Amino acid sequence: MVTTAELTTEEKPEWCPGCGNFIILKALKEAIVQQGLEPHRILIVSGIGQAGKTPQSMRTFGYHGIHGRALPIATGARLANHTLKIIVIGGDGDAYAIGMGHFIHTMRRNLDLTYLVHNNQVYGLTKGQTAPTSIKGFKTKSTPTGSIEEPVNPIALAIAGGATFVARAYYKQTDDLTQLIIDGMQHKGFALIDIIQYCITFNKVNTPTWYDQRVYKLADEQHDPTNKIRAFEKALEGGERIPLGLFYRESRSTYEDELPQIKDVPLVHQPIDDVNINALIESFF
Amino acid sequence: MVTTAELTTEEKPEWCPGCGNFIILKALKEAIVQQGLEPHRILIVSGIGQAGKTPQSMRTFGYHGIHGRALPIATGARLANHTLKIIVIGGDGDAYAIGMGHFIHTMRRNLDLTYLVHNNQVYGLTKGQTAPTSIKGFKTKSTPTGSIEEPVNPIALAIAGGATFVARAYYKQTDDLTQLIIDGMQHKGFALIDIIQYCITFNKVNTPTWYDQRVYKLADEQHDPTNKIRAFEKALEGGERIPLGLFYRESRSTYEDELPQIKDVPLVHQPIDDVNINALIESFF
Amino acid sequence: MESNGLVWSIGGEAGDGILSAGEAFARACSRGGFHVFTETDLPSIVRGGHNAMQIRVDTEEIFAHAHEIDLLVALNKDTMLQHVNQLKPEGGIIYDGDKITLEQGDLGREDVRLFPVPLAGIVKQLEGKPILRNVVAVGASLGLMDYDLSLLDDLLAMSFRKKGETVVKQNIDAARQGYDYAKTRYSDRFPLKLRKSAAEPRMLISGSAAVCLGALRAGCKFVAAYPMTPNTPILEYLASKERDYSLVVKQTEDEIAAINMVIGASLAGARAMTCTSGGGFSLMVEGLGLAAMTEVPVVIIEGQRPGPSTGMPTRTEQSDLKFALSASQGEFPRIVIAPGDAEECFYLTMEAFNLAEKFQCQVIVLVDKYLLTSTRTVEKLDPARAKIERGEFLSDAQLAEMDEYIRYSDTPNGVSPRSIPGQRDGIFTSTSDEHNELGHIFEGKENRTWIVDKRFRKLKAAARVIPAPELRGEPEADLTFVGWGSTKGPIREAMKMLARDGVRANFLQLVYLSPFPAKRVGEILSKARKLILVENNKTAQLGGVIREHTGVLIPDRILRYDGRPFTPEKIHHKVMEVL
Amino acid sequence: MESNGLVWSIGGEAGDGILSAGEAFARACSRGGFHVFTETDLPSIVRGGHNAMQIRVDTEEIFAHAHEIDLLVALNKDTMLQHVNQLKPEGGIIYDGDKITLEQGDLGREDVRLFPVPLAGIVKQLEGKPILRNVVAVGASLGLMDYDLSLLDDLLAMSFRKKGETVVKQNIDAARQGYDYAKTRYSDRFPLKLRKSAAEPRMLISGSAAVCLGALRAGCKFVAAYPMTPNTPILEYLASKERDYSLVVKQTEDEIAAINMVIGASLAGARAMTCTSGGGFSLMVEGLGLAAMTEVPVVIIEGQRPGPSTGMPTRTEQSDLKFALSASQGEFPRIVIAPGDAEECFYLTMEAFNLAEKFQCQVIVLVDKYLLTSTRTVEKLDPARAKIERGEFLSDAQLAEMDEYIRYSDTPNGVSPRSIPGQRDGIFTSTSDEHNELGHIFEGKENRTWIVDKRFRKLKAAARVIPAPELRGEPEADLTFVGWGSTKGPIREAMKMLARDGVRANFLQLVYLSPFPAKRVGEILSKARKLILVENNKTAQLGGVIREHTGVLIPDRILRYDGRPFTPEKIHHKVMEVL
Ligand SMILES: Cc1ncc(C[n+]2csc(CCOP(=O)(O)OP(=O)(O)O)c2C)c(N)n1
Ligand SMILES: Cc1ncc(C[n+]2csc(CCOP(=O)(O)OP(=O)(O)O)c2C)c(N)n1
Ligand code: SF4
Ligand code: SF4
Ligand SMILES: [Mg+2]
Ligand SMILES: [Mg+2]
Repeated sequence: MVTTAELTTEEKPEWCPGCGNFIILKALKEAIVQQGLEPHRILIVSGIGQAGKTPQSMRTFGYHGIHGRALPIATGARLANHTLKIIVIGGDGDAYAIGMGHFIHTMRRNLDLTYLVHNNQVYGLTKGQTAPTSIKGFKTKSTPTGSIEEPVNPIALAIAGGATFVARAYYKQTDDLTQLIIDGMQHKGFALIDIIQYCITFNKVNTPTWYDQRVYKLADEQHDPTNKIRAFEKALEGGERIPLGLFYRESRSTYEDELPQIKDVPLVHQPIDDVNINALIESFF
Repeated sequence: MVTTAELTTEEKPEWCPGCGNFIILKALKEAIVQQGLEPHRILIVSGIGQAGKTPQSMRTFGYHGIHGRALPIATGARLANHTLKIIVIGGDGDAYAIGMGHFIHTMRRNLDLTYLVHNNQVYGLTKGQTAPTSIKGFKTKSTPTGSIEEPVNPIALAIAGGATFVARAYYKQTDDLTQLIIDGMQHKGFALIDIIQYCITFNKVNTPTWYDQRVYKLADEQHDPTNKIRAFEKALEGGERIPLGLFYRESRSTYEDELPQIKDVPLVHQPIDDVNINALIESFF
Repeated sequence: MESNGLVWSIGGEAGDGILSAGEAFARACSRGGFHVFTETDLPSIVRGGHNAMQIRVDTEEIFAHAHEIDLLVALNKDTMLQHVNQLKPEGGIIYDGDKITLEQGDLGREDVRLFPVPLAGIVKQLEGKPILRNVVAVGASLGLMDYDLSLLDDLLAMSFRKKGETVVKQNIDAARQGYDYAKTRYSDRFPLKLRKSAAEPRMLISGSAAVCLGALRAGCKFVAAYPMTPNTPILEYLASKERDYSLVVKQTEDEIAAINMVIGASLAGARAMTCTSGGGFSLMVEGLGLAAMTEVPVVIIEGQRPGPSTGMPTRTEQSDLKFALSASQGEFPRIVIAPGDAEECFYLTMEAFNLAEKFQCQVIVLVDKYLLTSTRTVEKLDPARAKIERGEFLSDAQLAEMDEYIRYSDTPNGVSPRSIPGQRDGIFTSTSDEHNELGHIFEGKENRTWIVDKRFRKLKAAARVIPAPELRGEPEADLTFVGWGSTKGPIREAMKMLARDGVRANFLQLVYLSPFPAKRVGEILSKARKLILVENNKTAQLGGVIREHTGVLIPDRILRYDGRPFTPEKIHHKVMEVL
Repeated sequence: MESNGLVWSIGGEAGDGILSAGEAFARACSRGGFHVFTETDLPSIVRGGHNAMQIRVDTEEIFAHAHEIDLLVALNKDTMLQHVNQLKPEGGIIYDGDKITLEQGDLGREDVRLFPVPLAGIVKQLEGKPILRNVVAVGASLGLMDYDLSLLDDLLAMSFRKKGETVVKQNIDAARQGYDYAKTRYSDRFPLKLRKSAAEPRMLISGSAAVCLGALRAGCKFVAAYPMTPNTPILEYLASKERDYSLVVKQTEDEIAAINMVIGASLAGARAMTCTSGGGFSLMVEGLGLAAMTEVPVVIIEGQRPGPSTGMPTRTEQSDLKFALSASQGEFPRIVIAPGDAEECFYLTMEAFNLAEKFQCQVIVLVDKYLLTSTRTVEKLDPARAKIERGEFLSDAQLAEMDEYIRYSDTPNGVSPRSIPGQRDGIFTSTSDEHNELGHIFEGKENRTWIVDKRFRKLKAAARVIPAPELRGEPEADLTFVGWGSTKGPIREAMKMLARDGVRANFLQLVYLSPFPAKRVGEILSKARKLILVENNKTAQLGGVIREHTGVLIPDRILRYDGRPFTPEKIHHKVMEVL
């Protein structure tokens, strides 16, 4: 059985002390340990941003790609080898600004991927600009008089977009976070876990205190995660009451399931050294 | 008062005989005529695709841009001159595949734009590939064994994404279509009108007969378009019953409203021949 | 003008079945042992608009379409008017005399021979759909030239098998009636005859199909692409082989997703590629750099068309060379290959996969509309010539023996042996940030210099295995053509014409544009008597690249940038002006 | 080693306030009439990691940072160890002696002078936050060099005004205590003194701020951008001026949206620009071609950093030249400008807007991290030198007089007069497809050739108004430096050093890279005795461009691609090797 220590590289994550990412990283490792997964069967694909640095400090396969494109990279890897467990990581800008198109399209395909979005409602790596999840009026150097855009609602979009597992976690509630990651990874299909993450350096508004006053658990309210309309209704909550936990879950066949050509052997293990194309050649006579 | 004839250029649209686009074009002209708008105050921005050719056959200002980017182009034009009436046109691939990211972000900004998406559930211009709105099992040369993706639901996404006017029209019900275009253009904020359009050449499944058996009017069912949850519920309908009309409407201040710098004069008419930057220069001493 | 070969052309409205008629004619000829070249001319419209297709048939090997035609099939009057001036003296026109009424004078030429055939009338009598006119017309053409009709019958039987016997019969009858009508009435007035030769049937293939066969033979397992002319046929052909050849072909939401999926699949160890045109390639540029930084092999088929921007989607141009050579921020090695004909499309696509994996680099295969959509009879493609070389993958056993697997280990040729996700002892992390040999972000100065150099060493290593360019044609020549890509065919034809004029020409075709074979090119150019650069673009991009690498300026340039491919005649004509 | 000037450096952890301390020191000097150059050295990390900043101060004009330093302020031990070898003989180090204990031997140098100052102690006593140590250190530095402390006091008062009087006082006290501590104890052991000169205060500005001022002065009304180092400061500065200068600054969802919004705004008639780095520019490439095809003016500020891909986000490189010159499919004219210092950033950004509108083309301003973030004292920028020229806009009256407005009308210089949406008689349609003069899709051959030529004529016209490159320095020189962009400063400094060695050098700075001034460059190069190419990249991209256009190969190259800018010393040293 792998231990947390074995999952850890010598590279210390280059985050500010007090950054919520440390706790998410811990929860992720914990989730892997609890599932007894083998590190070499795991691939973590991430985008660019503070959150994106995660694979650098984990001893699994890791690919730290470019800003906004983690999902298509993960999709390609998954289709080439669907025996891998693939976890995808991004920040809110990465996932919901530049990555929005892929976000919606990957969800409707229902590939078996687990997407962790570290949502700190700000651009961390580039030193504090407004993010698509920043609340209205949020002031940063790029919106010095306050943001005038309605923030994106990733939960609502995921439900509308066809995701089959949609959850929100709060980095401070580490056990719940760990459990949601486990559930997401066990879910057969695309799982979105939007994780409220504290950026101690650039987000002076949505602090843990701010959140502590607002969050509540869906589980405490007997929310039925199979009801899409109720899930959407819950997703629209915000402002003063912020629900946590599983909003929506649906069971639908995955993209991989629909591909007979990979039913028995993943693409990557199919032999290619002497593909017979004689029949094709004949077809041009 | 402008007439339909005056709105028409000598360029005949290069569409197949029987293509639904002809009727949508007619409805659009009709909507402009009925509103008594002046052609030179209108800018039509479109993407690439069959639908995107629309501005070529209209005598208003027109910009036929690139695939998937009509919304940002329109956004720029609108912010530079918010006295223009701007209509944006795209196909389903243009709007919901390659353009998905801009689609979601433009909606949440609530710029005063009217977006007409000619949804024929197929790629027309490139001769018949699967579109993001193609139904599961839809066979084309790019998915010869049938599409295995859940189609995007543009209405649900628009509601979740923050659009303030969300409607579906059917090209055959031309009066309703015309009225919806008028309502969308009169609406202060972003209006999406997803228009079912028949592609006679490449879509042999979702034909007018197919639709005639399925469509019904929301108005006939006393749907309340101010109720977001109900609107979402209606948006999830599909398959055997397809609602038409206004799903959702909300009144929220527009992006333009929030910019004091363009309150009196649009950017394009502000003088620039001798901008005084002396104070800035001094600030570097 | 009698010879066992001719140039046949068919034109009509989009929707008239020009392409299927042309293909049937071409295949009937290639099956009869002829050499064939076909070229289509289509606007960017689904219906309406003028479509045309030219089929050139010969007993000698041919490499390009021609400017002049012998026999024109006009399914509408517009076609007659548009193409009449392309007819050779005393060429013929088959058309529907009942529908198109015209005086000889309307055509502005006295010499052409008119062969009216009641196309619609025959179709009506057979109770066929209007599109069937095209088959009647092909039949009539064969009748006129006394060709073996059974070759066409076989093709029709095969094509329409799925639609049932009645349809097959209708088609065969249509062809026969056209054949008989023309043969009995006009055969003696049209001197050009085609006689089925004893030669074996020939392979007739387009550049695009050849690319697909190359990819399949190379073991490509994953294709992600977004439709874009002229590359959609590649996506579609490969999609149709998904199950039989066990690969996944994914139509993506856009080209950005396509290149990034390919990167993901290749990272996971599968051979993967994308195909696109310049506009889509523009969107792939960022992904290209990602692949380069993380050393993930990628194959991109880039089918050029006239730009900038949407440009002329269904036309041809060679205007993305410099873009392909320098696309994406920063500096990294890349391999750029420009096949010149269908055979090269096959062998070089195959080779692209080998090079990508052997050097863990990105290979761009630059093709264009003309090359992809024109078809040509070729020497039967030989899969055995196309061997798989996957470069350095570490086995589980090799990895188990290592203390620590070092993804970007230092090696003499810059290639660091790979592991793939799933290998127990091959765990690594990779990042688009600059990194150390372990793949960890690292900004040290010495490390940076070292790893940039390491990446560039791969290009040197690739240069050592890539074949040097050769002069084709007479070693001692009066003039040397210099070109790349699809101008190869027209240049070779022009060389034949020049030979007839007594001008000895040879041809330097640049196939590998990066790494650029500067030394060899410099040698060849410096020895040439007269250089003529031929490019299907405005700015003579290859000319610029050659001068950058060799210092040699080629002042004589034959350039064309109106969206059409060169005809051999045009090149020949321009050369005669220059000489 | 006494002189009225010195090189001062400060280092510590990210979060230690290195930048604000450095800026305060620099400004205190520029206000005292000194010439100043500052350069920062930061990793791509928000906190932790080593930050450093160098301020060079002189009574003579200076153009670059230096390799060697006179006085180091070390806020942690790591800084001492990392920078000790950069110290000139007998240079000094200010550090917190209470916190950092070390023997002279630890530093491996005997000659450096240690000036321990109880930074934390003073802060503690003032009940300040730990970050205040930086102010104490700056104060101590000024004390050591006997400078006028009131200059610093004024700055602190201004900077902290918003935070209230207590904070201001705390800062001023901190500076004073550091000043007194160092002055009384060490002043006689540190020979370098700065005496406030009679000269006026000087303007101290970064390349990035100069770009912003140029854009504002040019009447830029719309900016759309996505944050990306090193261009984020441009976005942020302009955002802070949105209201005062009445422009709209939009942070977009990505760079694709940014370029397309800019196109929309410019189409509507507003001057518009975007700023990005290579990665974002990669995503803008398709939009660039759209603007070109539809002839919409666009200004793009491209701030280079080491690539490929994410590369080294906070470092510098000049590796996107060829990419900028050939980005996007197809062929079209573009203007590429590379300012070399802050003044040029101002005047050329301003000019970029003029050229974009006058030639209805796309202007790429190529800058880099070094140029954007280093600051320099400059001759006060003169807005009057930067005049607005908007090119051909048709007035309502002019349009009313026309029979029909023809958007892409044929003109001798290729520029077709514009109308904008809203003008009653100026209605037109524009398309990214190839089109006729009215802007309607059209695929005709002659039309295509004509309109490609029309677009390219604009480049010729632009070439006529663009200033030719000039040789800077001695007309008769032993060697001629050739370079572009931010190497200008280090090269100019190196020339001073060479002059001291008796080597006469001059410098050909290429400012306009497209249209390329081939003739003039060829002339200059052919006359030079010895050419030395200096580029901050691996592949000598300018060298390639020069050879392509002039045939001249420059074999002597000083290249650097470790992510750091050249120091003058490095260039000087390399030159001496070559000579
Ligand atoms: C194409 C591109 N554009 C911009 C950037 C610069 N960039 C890096 S990370 C980032 C956003 C960071 O915010 P987020 O995704 O929320 O991640 P966080 O740092 O907050 O975890 C940006 C804009 C980039 N790397 N690539
Ligand atoms: C970047 C880019 N990729 C691909 C294309 C090719 N292309 C043109 S239109 C189109 C899709 C057409 O489908 P849709 O948007 O539904 O419009 P329709 O033709 O059905 O109206 C595609 C893929 C392009 N022009 N640009
Ligand atoms: S800037 Fe914010 S998100 Fe980034 S490491 Fe620091 S606290 Fe975390
Ligand atoms: S292909 Fe379809 S969408 Fe395009 S014009 Fe024809 S019918 Fe209309
Ligand atoms: Mg964030
Ligand atoms: Mg469509």
